[in-house]
Amino acid sequence: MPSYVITEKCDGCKGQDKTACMYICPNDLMVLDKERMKAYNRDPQMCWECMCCVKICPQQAMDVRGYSDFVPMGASATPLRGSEDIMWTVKFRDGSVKRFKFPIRTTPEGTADPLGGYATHDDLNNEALATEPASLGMDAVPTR
Amino acid sequence: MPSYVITEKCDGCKGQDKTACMYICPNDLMVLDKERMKAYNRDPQMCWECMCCVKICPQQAMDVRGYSDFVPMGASATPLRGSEDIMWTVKFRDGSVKRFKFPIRTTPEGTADPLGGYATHDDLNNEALATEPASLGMDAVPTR
Amino acid sequence: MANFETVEVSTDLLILGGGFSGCGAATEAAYWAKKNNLKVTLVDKAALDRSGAVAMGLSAINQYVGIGDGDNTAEEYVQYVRQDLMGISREDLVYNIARHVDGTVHLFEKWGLKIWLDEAGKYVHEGRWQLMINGESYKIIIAEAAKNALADAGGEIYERIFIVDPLMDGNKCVGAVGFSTRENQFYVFKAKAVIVGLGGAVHVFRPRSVGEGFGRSWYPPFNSGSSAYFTLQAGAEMTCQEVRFIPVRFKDAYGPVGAWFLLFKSRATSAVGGEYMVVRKEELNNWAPYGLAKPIPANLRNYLGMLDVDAGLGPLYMETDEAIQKIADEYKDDPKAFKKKMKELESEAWEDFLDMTISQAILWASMNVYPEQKHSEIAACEPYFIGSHSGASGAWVSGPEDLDTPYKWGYANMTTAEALFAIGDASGASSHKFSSGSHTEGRIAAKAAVKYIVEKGAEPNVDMAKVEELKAKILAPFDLFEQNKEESTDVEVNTKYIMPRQFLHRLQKLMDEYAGGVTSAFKTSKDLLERGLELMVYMHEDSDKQAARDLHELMRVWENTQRMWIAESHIRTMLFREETRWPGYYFRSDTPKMDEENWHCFANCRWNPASGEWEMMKKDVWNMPGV
Amino acid sequence: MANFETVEVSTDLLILGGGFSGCGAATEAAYWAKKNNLKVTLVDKAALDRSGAVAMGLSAINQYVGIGDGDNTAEEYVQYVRQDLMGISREDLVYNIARHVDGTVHLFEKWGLKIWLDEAGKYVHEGRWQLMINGESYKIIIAEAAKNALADAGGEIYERIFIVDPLMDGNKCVGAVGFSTRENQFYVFKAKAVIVGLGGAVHVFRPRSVGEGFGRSWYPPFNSGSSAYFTLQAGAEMTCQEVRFIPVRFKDAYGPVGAWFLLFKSRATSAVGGEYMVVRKEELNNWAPYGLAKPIPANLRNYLGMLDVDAGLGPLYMETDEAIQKIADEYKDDPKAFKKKMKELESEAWEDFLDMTISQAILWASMNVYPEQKHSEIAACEPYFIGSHSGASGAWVSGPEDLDTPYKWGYANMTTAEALFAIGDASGASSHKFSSGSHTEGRIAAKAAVKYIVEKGAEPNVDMAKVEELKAKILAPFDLFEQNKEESTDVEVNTKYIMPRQFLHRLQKLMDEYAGGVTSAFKTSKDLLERGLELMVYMHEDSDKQAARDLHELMRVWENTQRMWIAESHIRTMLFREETRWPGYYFRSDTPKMDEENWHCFANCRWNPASGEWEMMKKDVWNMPGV
Ligand SMILES: Cc1cc2c(cc1C)N(S(=O)(=O)O)[C@@H]1C(=O)NC(=O)N=C1N2C[C@H](O)[C@H](O)[C@H](O)COP(=O)(O)OP(=O)(O)OC[C@H]1O[C@@H](n2cnc3c(N)ncnc32)[C@H](O)[C@@H]1O
Ligand SMILES: Cc1cc2c(cc1C)N(S(=O)(=O)O)[C@@H]1C(=O)NC(=O)N=C1N2C[C@H](O)[C@H](O)[C@H](O)COP(=O)(O)OP(=O)(O)OC[C@H]1O[C@@H](n2cnc3c(N)ncnc32)[C@H](O)[C@@H]1O
Ligand SMILES: Nc1ncnc2c1ncn2[C@@H]1O[C@H](COP(=O)(O)O)[C@@H](O)[C@H]1O
Ligand SMILES: Nc1ncnc2c1ncn2[C@@H]1O[C@H](COP(=O)(O)O)[C@@H](O)[C@H]1O
Ligand SMILES: Nc1ncnc2c1ncn2[C@@H]1O[C@H](COP(=O)(O)O)[C@@H](O)[C@H]1O
Ligand code: SF4
Ligand code: SF4
Ligand code: SF4
Ligand code: SF4
Ligand code: NA
Repeated sequence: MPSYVITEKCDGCKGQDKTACMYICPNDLMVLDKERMKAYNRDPQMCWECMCCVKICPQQAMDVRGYSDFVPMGASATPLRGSEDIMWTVKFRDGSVKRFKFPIRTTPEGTADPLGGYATHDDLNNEALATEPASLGMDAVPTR
Repeated sequence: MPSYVITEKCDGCKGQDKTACMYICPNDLMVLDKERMKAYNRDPQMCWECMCCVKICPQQAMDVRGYSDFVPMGASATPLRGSEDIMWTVKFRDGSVKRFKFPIRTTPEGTADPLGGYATHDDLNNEALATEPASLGMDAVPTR
Repeated sequence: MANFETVEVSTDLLILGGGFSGCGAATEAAYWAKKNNLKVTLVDKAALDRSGAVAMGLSAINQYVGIGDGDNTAEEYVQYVRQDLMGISREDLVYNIARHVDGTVHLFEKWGLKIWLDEAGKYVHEGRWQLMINGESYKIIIAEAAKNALADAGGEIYERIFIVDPLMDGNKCVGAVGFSTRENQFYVFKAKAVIVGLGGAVHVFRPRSVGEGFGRSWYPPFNSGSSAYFTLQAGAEMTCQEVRFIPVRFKDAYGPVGAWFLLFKSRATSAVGGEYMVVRKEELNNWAPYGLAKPIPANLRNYLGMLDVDAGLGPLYMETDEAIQKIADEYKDDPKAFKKKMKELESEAWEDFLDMTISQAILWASMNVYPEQKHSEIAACEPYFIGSHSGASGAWVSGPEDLDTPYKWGYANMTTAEALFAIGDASGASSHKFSSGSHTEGRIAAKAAVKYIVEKGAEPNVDMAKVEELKAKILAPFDLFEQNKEESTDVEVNTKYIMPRQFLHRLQKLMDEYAGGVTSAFKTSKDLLERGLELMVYMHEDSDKQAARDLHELMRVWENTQRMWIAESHIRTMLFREETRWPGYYFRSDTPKMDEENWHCFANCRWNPASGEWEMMKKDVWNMPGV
Repeated sequence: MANFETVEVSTDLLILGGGFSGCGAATEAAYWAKKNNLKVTLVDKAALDRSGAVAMGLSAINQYVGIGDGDNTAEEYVQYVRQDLMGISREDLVYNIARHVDGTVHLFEKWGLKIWLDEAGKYVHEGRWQLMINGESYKIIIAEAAKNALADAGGEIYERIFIVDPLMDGNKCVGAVGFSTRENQFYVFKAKAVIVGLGGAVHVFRPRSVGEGFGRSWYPPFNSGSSAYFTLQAGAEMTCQEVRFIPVRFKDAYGPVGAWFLLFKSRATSAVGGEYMVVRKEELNNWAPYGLAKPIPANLRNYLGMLDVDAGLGPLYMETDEAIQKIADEYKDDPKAFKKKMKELESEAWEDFLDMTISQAILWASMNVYPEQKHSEIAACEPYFIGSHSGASGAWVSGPEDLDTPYKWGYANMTTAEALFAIGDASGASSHKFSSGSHTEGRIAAKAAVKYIVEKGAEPNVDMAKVEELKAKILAPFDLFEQNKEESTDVEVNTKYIMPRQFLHRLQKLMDEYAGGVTSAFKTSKDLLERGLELMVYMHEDSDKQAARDLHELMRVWENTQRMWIAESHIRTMLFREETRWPGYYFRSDTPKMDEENWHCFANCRWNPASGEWEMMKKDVWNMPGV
């Protein structure tokens, strides 16, 4: 694939100045065409197909199609990402379909505690990082 | 290079339906933009740089610039084709210039006589072509 | 279906392609047609003045035998070609061209081509068979004669018509179909005989430069395999589809080396300084007898250099400075003559590029290369299909009538499909024709085709239902695009179709990696070829999914499909021939040796239109008695 | 000059890059900054949620030592890395990361990363050091902790700012400059200490796919060499710039093989069926002692496969069907358990792709590959620069303070430029950090940087004239475009400038052909490298001729220039090291053997900002006593 935008489904994120796909693409490929109020991938040749854009699109208006220079036509792998799981629908060239569901995280979004509830210390001069040795599951940082 | 059109110099062949560059390109690359009345190369990646377009342009409005993926910038080889000779100006990256002049034909344009003035015959059944054996400079076509 | 007017053209003799061979055919056909009240029609996708491989010009005529002057005999040319092609050539065809080619060159000279003459007024030779010319307008001159001949005989020329498929009446060719690249017109040509001279195939393999330099192939990108596709679709037998050609050229811009080797007597060396033709002489014993005679076959010259590159001894260099110095040395006592000679040599060196590979001149200028001061890199190009040069792929054609050979089933140069003739790159196993020989072969075929028409020519019986079917197939890429382009916000990324450039990349990657392209160091094997065929099946299916936005893209679509067909015939024939005979063109790692006992023969193939199956077959090599 | 607002940001600690190492740095820095009333500022060109190499997710944590559980010791990890890198690693750095990494992994788990547990509640291992995870949201989770930490400490995050150059005060780094990819703003960051975590480098070499698949690199195309460029411009010493990484992956889509080798115990074989690791075992003797211990170093595993490919035994295959069958056989008496196991294995196999290389799943689906029925091709990818994986390129940094080594001139992970720290792919010779170790290294560097600021941190002394100079240089591509775009009727074909994609093709072609890329079968030599440097001179000059139409293209321009600098350091270091030590990564044909006597050392380089000269130097390898 590179990614592509399904014309019918894209609503340009309702014309917010920052669309979800533009916001997320690690390679800065997605652009909103303000006239049409539709997004597009400005450089499919540079697309890594990480699907970050596909997963985040609120309209499910994005998908990918196999790289034309080595992927035979007709297959797809489409994600549906929830708050705890991601569901995948894999369509084969021969028409058969596989579905998979995988967990994505064990905690509610946004709740990651940087210190993980581990005991901390404030000695800037030893080798122990903030949550160490607790987070190591040892009573001291190994040294020699 | 691929070929390119010098915006200032191109007059779109005065808007004739067939421009000289479109007429001549063996790879069908040159197109006239009717709005701007300027020609352009529609697919530089497919350009062989034969310079047929450059040589025929009545305005000297075409040139080529070295293929960007292996030709360092700044050099050029520009032809000026007359009825008997062609003159080349080769500019080096280091600024030096070489000029060459080569003959292109020994007869006036259009005068080529298909039979070259050689004696002909009309026997469809032997091995001798129309102007043979005369054009061979022998008295018979070799056989075994 | 896209709304295209259908234009019907009826003629007696249809010549497809107005390149070097096609112009030869037209010039000769006009003469015989006029005598026999026949109509000749020539079709080309471009403008005859600059169409085909010689668009840019050439700096040498590579086939001149000089029989009249007693310099060489046609038999000696047969020996030369036999040798250069590792024993596999149609000696009857080579002989036939060789005995006529001098006349062609003499005509060229009359028409206005400037062939270099020495003080004695004799042709200046680049090599034994090669003549130096001022060839910038070579194609214009040859086209002029063809046009004048057709005008005089009331023939017709159709330019900017792209030919796709043959029209068949059983095993007989009765015409061709194509489309205009200028207007929405579908063309149907009906004829009593058809001559195919649509050139060779380029861009089947991935080129060394993949960016803007994609188009810088040695042979032109506008030779797209139309000939092979046409004869394959006609069900005609093909030969030597495994015998690709790989020239060694100045690196990247692919400037010619012939003059440097033959005229300047330059050495080619590895980076460590050894001349690979000398250092690796021993290797030539493995390819006896061909490796041991002179000139050493082009593929073996390539191979010795490739062995250096594989061994990490690259880059390879053409020692231009050394060569020019050597020549200059002869004048060391005469500074004035020296200066004059240097000026002369410099101009010859640059003209060699400016007449046939202008970008090499630009590349040298861009790197401040002064050949007398600094050597330049050379490299093997990607593979090409060019039966007229040192390759051999093409249609299997009937031989000359006056020779007693096993190769006579029809008129000279008629393929195994009746009324269908092949010339130049379109005809196989008659290598080393080059420009002059291709033109000559066109002349030979033209006379034979007229003879065929006079003796057997019947009104073409064209199945118009089939024509409609072909029209629908050929124009389908427009509908595919129009009906699906709205799916995504980028018309080039679509699940329902593939754009021609994308398809071309897919084909080239497959050939490069599985069929012995540059990335594979020109090596392949049974396993690689079979895997390539597996992937080719998907590609073949997807080829119908190519889309086009305009007439130019429609041409690109069909050029790709033509390339795909020659690619498949190439893979199948390399698979069929279980030996390595042309190392330097390709090396089959699983069968690394030459096998004279089992494979001193032609490997022919045919795609059977009725069954859709490929048929592979061996054919004997006939050697000219006493030669 | 293009009209850009200049935005000045002053901070105490500047973290460049919010990938895995940068997020580690931010999380740790926030804690110590808050304690010491310092301000932390993080800058990234993308959105932290999905920025960097882990954007897509990962299916394994590749560094977990398990010291607490007594599974392994940090010293054993040092042995593993020493071995895998053919003896050349900074054992102090490797040890430092190893002793801290378990804590990082435990934090990941707390934050919400799902690490597989067995029935006994212990981590499921893919290999000795590798843990299986459900890692689709791996980066989102790690970024979340970093953001929460910064928010709590009053830190700031700037996204969509592309960092180009360092700001220097003599040999001390006092900040960085870059530009917004969203608005016309030029950014000037002033800081007391700077941590560089801008990732590795991809697209320095030509990828195997050159069409639409150009972007399908194994490591992401958005790792463009920003780290190496930044530290080189700062005049910092670099190490192991010759130690590129080449992974073997499923062909074309580059799906991961780790799970197949380690979890499914799959064999990799040539087309003729032999397992090259077994068939070519003898070859390993030439690379003793490293070739003889287990695990066999990644480069040697590559090399044995490459020998098969060079010998024409390709394609190489991962025997997935055989592997799954073997596992299934264990259940042959229990059909129910068998069905269950198969379902489980199938889902694991597909998740491995869907979590980290989705296009491999699409490629399998497009070829109707059912891994339990059919093997799949594997191949060596093009070379990458990734000091955190099995490569080693990066900055030469100061070691941990509690170890007695010759590598201590500053604070942990400080480069030879004062106040400039390097982490993750940006720091060299501490391979096999992967995601967890890179995050850990960020944490280590963050604490050290805060300590540096507390002890020595002075107000940054920024030369604003130099800033203006940098602004003019960085924005020049806009003016070049605007002032010349009218020259021709195609803005992309111009004699005054070159477009970024064109420049990238030029760089990749040079590296591919002269520096041991795919086309060169990963072989190079003194002569090839020196010729490459000749051409690099022209390219370097022409790099100033890159033009940009918009902010996105301006980013592409500077990514290219960054790649060009890492490319030059790579060529120079391969030239400097006159041996072959990492066959399978690159092979120097003119020095084909390993030379422990002269080259059991680091090859370091430095670009001297004052003189513009490159300095090459050897540095001793320190081995951990008794390890
Ligand atoms: C490109 C090139 C070619 C040569 C050389 C160097 C270089 C850089 N060298 S050196 O290496 O040794 O240097 C030779 C040299 O110096 N001396 C020499 O005599 N010949 C050389 N050639 C070889 C000859 O040119 C070659 O043998 C002949 O041209 C072959 O003649 P022919 O087989 O007719 O091919 P063509 O390309 O000339 O003509 C093909 C025509 O068909 C048209 N066409 C193609 N597809 C079509 C379609 N689908 N529909 C309609 N028309 C459709 C084309 O427009 C063209 O007119
Ligand atoms: C892509 C990939 C990566 C891995 C793997 C497979 C695949 C397919 N494998 S497996 O092969 O073994 O399968 C590993 C695996 O399974 N397990 C594992 O632990 N690690 C693996 N990695 C390696 C790790 O991902 C890697 O070691 C770390 O990510 C390295 O961290 P770091 O050095 O921080 O790099 P980064 O890419 O994460 O972050 C870089 C950041 O910098 C930003 N950036 C870059 N340039 C910038 C600029 N000029 N201005 C501003 N910002 C600018 C980026 O946006 C990014 O945020
Ligand atoms: N080294 C050589 N020895 C013999 N013939 C050559 C050599 N190089 C080129 N030729 C011939 O010279 C002509 C032009 O060569 P090339 O430029 O390689 O196509 C062709 O007829 C070649 O067969
Ligand atoms: N065959 C192997 N033997 C030992 N370790 C391996 C093997 N293959 C991969 N690895 C390791 O497994 C992890 C993932 O490997 P890779 O997928 O090659 O990046 C890395 O830590 C590799 O070093
Ligand atoms: N990259 C590889 N390719 C093919 N086989 C491998 C590879 N790495 C390891 N093996 C084989 O996998 C098994 C485990 O390898 P290792 O993990 O290196 O000990 C051994 O049988 C190796 O021969
Ligand atoms: S995120 Fe989806 S809906 Fe929003 S602009 Fe992008 S494609 Fe359109
Ligand atoms: S797939 Fe990834 S790289 Fe491609 S556009 Fe979407 S987010 Fe960007
Ligand atoms: S031939 Fe010259 S003047 Fe005429 S359209 Fe082409 S570029 Fe313009
Ligand atoms: S240089 Fe030749 S191929 Fe290129 S546009 Fe001009 S005529 Fe066409
Ligand atoms: Na190769």
